[in-house]
Amino acid sequence: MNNDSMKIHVHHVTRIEGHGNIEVDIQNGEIRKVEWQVPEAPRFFEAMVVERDCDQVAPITSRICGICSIGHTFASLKATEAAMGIQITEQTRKLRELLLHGETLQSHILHVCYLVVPDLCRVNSVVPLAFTHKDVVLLVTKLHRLANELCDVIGGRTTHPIRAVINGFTMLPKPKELESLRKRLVESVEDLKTLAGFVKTIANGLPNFVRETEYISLADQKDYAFYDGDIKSSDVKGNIPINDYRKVTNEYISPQSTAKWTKYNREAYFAGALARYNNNYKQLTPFSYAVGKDLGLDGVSYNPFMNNVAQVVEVVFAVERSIQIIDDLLGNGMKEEDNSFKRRAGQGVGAVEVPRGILFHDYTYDEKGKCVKANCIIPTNQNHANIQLDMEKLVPEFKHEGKDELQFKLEMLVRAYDPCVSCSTHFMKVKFI
Amino acid sequence: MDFMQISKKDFQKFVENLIQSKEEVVGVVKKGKHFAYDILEKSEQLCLDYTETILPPKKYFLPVEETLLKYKTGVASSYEATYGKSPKVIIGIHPGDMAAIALLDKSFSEGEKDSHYLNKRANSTLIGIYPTQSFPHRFSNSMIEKDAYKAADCFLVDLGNDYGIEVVTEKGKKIASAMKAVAGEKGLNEKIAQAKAKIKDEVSMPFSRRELSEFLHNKETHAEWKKRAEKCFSCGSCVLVCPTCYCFDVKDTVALSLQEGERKRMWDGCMLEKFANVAGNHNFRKLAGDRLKHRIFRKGKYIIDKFGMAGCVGCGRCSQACVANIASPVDIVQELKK
Amino acid sequence: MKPKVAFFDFACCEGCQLQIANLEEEILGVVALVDLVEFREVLTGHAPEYDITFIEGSITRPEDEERLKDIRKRSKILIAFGACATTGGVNKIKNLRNLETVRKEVYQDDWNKPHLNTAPTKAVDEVVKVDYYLHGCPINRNEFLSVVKDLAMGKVPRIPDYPVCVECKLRENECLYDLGKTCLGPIARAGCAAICPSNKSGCEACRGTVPNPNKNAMHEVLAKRNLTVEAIIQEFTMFAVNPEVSK
Amino acid sequence: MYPEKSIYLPQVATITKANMMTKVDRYFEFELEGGKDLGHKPGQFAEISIPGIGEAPISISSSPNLKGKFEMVIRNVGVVTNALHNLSVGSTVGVRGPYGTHFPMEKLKGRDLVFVSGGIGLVPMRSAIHYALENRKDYGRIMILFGARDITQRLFVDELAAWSKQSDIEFLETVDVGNPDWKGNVGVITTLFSKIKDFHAANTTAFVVGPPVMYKFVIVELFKMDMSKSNIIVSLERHMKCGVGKCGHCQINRVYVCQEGPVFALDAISELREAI
Ligand SMILES: Cc1cc2nc3c(=O)[nH]c(=O)nc-3n(C[C@H](O)[C@H](O)[C@H](O)COP(=O)(O)OP(=O)(O)OC[C@H]3O[C@@H](n4cnc5c(N)ncnc54)[C@H](O)[C@@H]3O)c2cc1C
Ligand code: SF4
Ligand code: SF4
Ligand code: SF4
Repeated sequence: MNNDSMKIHVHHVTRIEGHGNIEVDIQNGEIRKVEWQVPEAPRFFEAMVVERDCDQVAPITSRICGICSIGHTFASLKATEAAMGIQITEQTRKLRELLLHGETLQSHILHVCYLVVPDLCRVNSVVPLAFTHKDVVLLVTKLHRLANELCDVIGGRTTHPIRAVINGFTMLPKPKELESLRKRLVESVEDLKTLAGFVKTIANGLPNFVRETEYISLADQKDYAFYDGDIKSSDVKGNIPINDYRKVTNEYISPQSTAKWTKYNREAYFAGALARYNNNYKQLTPFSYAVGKDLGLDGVSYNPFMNNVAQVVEVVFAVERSIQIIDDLLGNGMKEEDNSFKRRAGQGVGAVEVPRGILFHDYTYDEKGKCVKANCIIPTNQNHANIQLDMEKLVPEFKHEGKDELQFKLEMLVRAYDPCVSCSTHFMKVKFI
Repeated sequence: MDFMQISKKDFQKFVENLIQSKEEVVGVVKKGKHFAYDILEKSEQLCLDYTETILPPKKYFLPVEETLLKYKTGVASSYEATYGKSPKVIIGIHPGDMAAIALLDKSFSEGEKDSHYLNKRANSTLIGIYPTQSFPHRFSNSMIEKDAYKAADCFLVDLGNDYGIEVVTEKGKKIASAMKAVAGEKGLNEKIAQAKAKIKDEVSMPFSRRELSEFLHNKETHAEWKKRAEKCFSCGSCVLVCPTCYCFDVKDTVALSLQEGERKRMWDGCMLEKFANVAGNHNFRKLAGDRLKHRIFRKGKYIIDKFGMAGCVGCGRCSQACVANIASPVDIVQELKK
Repeated sequence: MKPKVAFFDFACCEGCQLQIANLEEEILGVVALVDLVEFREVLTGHAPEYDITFIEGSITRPEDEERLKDIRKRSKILIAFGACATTGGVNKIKNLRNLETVRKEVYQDDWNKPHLNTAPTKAVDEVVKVDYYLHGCPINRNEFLSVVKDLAMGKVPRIPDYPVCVECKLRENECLYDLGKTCLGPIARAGCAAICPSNKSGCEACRGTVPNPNKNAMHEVLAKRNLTVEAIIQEFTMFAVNPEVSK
Repeated sequence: MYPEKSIYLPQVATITKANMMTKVDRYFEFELEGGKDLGHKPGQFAEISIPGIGEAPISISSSPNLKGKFEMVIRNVGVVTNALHNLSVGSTVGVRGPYGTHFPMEKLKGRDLVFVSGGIGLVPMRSAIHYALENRKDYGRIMILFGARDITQRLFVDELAAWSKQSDIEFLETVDVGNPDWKGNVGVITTLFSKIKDFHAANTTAFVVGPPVMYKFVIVELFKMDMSKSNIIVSLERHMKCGVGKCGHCQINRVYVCQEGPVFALDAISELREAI
């Protein structure tokens, strides 16, 4: 096999959410083309919510992405609440944060264990692992079930939450349900240790590849930020208010692809678990930090594959934080709250950290509460440029390993970002070759 | 019938003891702004001055979904009957619901005896109570006559600080003595009768049930059915909440292994569009008006004619449950009378 | 021989496929019954022909119609999987507005570029024949399991044709109309175990309507709750289930 | 007191013969465990079930005099019937019953009998026809009228041929839609009535079983021939789940078909508007 000339064409990368293609063309050692493309059908969500009553906006935008539906719901509710000057209660805020941790758990466990681990074990899916690593698979399903049940109990459903509405919840979890959740979360800590131990045995399969970039996430004084916070960039001192999100995202048309990409201080930036980790790791709990350290993540890292390890760290963190929040909720006693609100005209931005990174929704409403304008900026979109640049650095570094191995690494790179392509395509520019 | 009495405090103590004895005790509890029968965990949950529960207590004898048989798939000799459990005691059944249980008792024991139902019935003691709260849709007084006493083991009557107890059956006697209820003072039965007489319904059926059955004769072609049906969703809410409805569907389910499974029955309703559908997509009751008519005839005529018992016990649930606001038997009869 | 099963997705949020992953341990039972040959979201692999194909998502571009027709040719049984596939789902909201306006709003100056072309959203059965429907946004996991079991046993899966109110009553919920809210339960197709009303949120008919929805009566009921005609149409078209319902 | 044996618990029967009669109708012979008799009367039905699939009410097509076995003909229309079509000889099924009312053959001794059946209606009718022929001397004239949609829909073709040759039976047959191979009558079943000669309405009992649409027309025809309601017996089909008068599906007005039917004298149901 001639490593000087090869063509890679991966049509629809598997084990990612949504459709993406990889194109590489190397002729006699000259790299002619390295491209990350997204041929997903555009879906037009921003136009779909226009003319809709504010009550319907979050349920519609939740359908942008099944995996981040909870995060989309919250970004949407926060934007609407900001536009209408609605102040949520502490109880609502806590419940939302808890539900968001549920989503982080759901998504990270799914991604790391069902989608990435098969790569590290070099099998085509999690199914064969059910036979070779049955204990681990059962452990993973148990954790994943717990994450789903957390979302069920707080949000009413694992995907597309029902109870979370403008200014509160339609229904509260029963104390008994919270107590049982808490008990199981506490028990799951042992399982997490076992799981981390297993990941450690295969973590050496993560390629050794480094490319420094800009890391963007939310940051909050009190906490490792998920639900609240300002925008933070690793290249900038001090935080940026979320209302200024457009300064950060700077959407532009890439000359090489027609996708709307984003950049801030460099050619591209990174959003997601690794960005959060790099920006906020000092706010992790000691245990979650230690788990990362054991897996080779010890402070800032420029290896995009380490995103998967950062996800494991966040799984541990989410479990610990969830237990704390439940204790708070139970300690204060839950109260039925009035979630009625007044419709009024205004514009507002909502931002949350979803599993794949920072997410912005921005709406304008008329005085009847009807949406007149919407803009959503999705993490995967923010990562496309960074994936492209990583590929451009990775291909020359690894092309000597041969076509199959290079292709495998490229697919693995895409999966490391856990891209949520269907999310991003409502304003993705698509190119067909 | 014996008359006894017990102070409300002692009654609560009795309920608490019953719960502590690890028997399954069911009573009326608050559910949001409404009420429902549920397993009691603490005696304070029990709510005896309620308006009406969302579903009637029949759910304990004819569960929403109930396994009749278990089997290994494909092996006809493996059928094995299962009989579920019912609560030991049910507390707080209104006379209408009690009369409805009497009707179900009749239907499930007449002809082929349905031991799945009857077994559960035999296991439970039923403590009724006369309502103290008005419920705008109720018209039980005009429907049930003495039927409630065919099912009740005893009835409570609110006398202020005390409950008067009408002891109906041996089981009733047993539970009254477990309560440490005392034999009534002189005049207790009059006091009970007076308290009962004070209970008035806000609506009433303009006929006795015999008259109702006769009145409905020849009303099949009345224009009202069609007119009313224009608003009907065929959603089945009116029959699903009804204490005297007992139609069911039967379904086989299997485990994921496909190796074993269960034959189950689940509540069904004649107001649903496909209820009388047969192969070839022929529907014997295709029009909503015909279904509405069937429901009212069943309640107001067929059952009365067949069993001499109330087919509708005037609980008012259907009127409450109908989103279209067309299900009230009283309204319908009033309309037919015009 | 285990039936060969494939999953394909078109325009959607992939939340329905996610429900398969959410089956947890039961997914092992499923893979014991069927041979999963194509499921891009969770496994790497392809096959030329399928016994049972699940189609997720709605059809929004001419090239997707061609892809779908090709899949249909290679599938013995084809199942529309989730609201986007069975009814068009939220993607059909787009059809209610002028398509050019929609495109301009999202893509501004680039709206007319050929690759950003979009056709009116179609449900799967507007393009190819569909054998069975698994409704819902997202689908109900138990319903999925029962369909898989039925097919594995050669049984025709039965999809509920009665309204959500039935399941809502069986769960003994307080009716939302009694709580001063509104709900499409009386005309919406059941199968979800009335999950929204059970969480005190009005049904949005994500499974479409029953075969003969009494839409006039629904209109009347909602109007009595002081909903404007515009608000009623929005209620009806959240899942754009049946645009003529709103007429 | 309880549990008494569940009324929903089937006995076991084995398929001893099976063959396709038309594209959609399959003939079955069953034997109960231990060679027991089902103990049915002509016109009754039983609930046949397959564990994991479900249960369906099916008419018993054989005469009670067929000892140690019984026959059925099952049309493939759905879940259970389809699964029954896929079972092979030797497989077992569950059987509950017999249930329902029967054709009052005892009471009809000495009378003329006219059997009018359309399509699969022949299946329940056949048990009465067999019974009458086995006790031929007990009855006067026996007239059999059978109509099928087309020649591919004819059931029990050998028996039809035999009946048509038998001198003590007046056998008339028609198909709705003709075919070059078909030499017989073409037209709906009511066209056969004019071919009956010397009809003595008062001494005749008519049996009518067929698809829902058939009843109205046949009954009008019988009335024209001076038949009274009390001498017309019908068997009606309805959606049925339990077969024992509980589930409510088969109700025609106040009547449960599984209890007071499926066999009814027409005068007993003439005030039931939903009946026909
Ligand atoms: C007294 C009686 C005698 C019968 N005798 C025969 C017979 O000899 N041969 C024969 O082939 N068929 C007979 N049938 C009809 C047979 O019972 C139905 O065709 C069968 O139940 C359909 O079951 P399935 O599971 O195959 O169809 P399904 O898949 O359940 O349904 C197909 C269609 O039939 C309807 N249906 C479902 N269950 C029933 C039911 N229990 N009764 C009627 N319709 C139903 C459904 O609504 C649907 O429209 C008889 C029915 C009755 C009531
Ligand atoms: S018909 Fe209505 S009022 Fe009568 S018993 Fe049933 S639910 Fe109650
Ligand atoms: S009468 Fe009312 S409750 Fe009953 S089916 Fe019709 S709309 Fe539903
Ligand atoms: S809440 Fe909705 S689904 Fe439930 S009964 Fe009321 S209208 Fe029907």
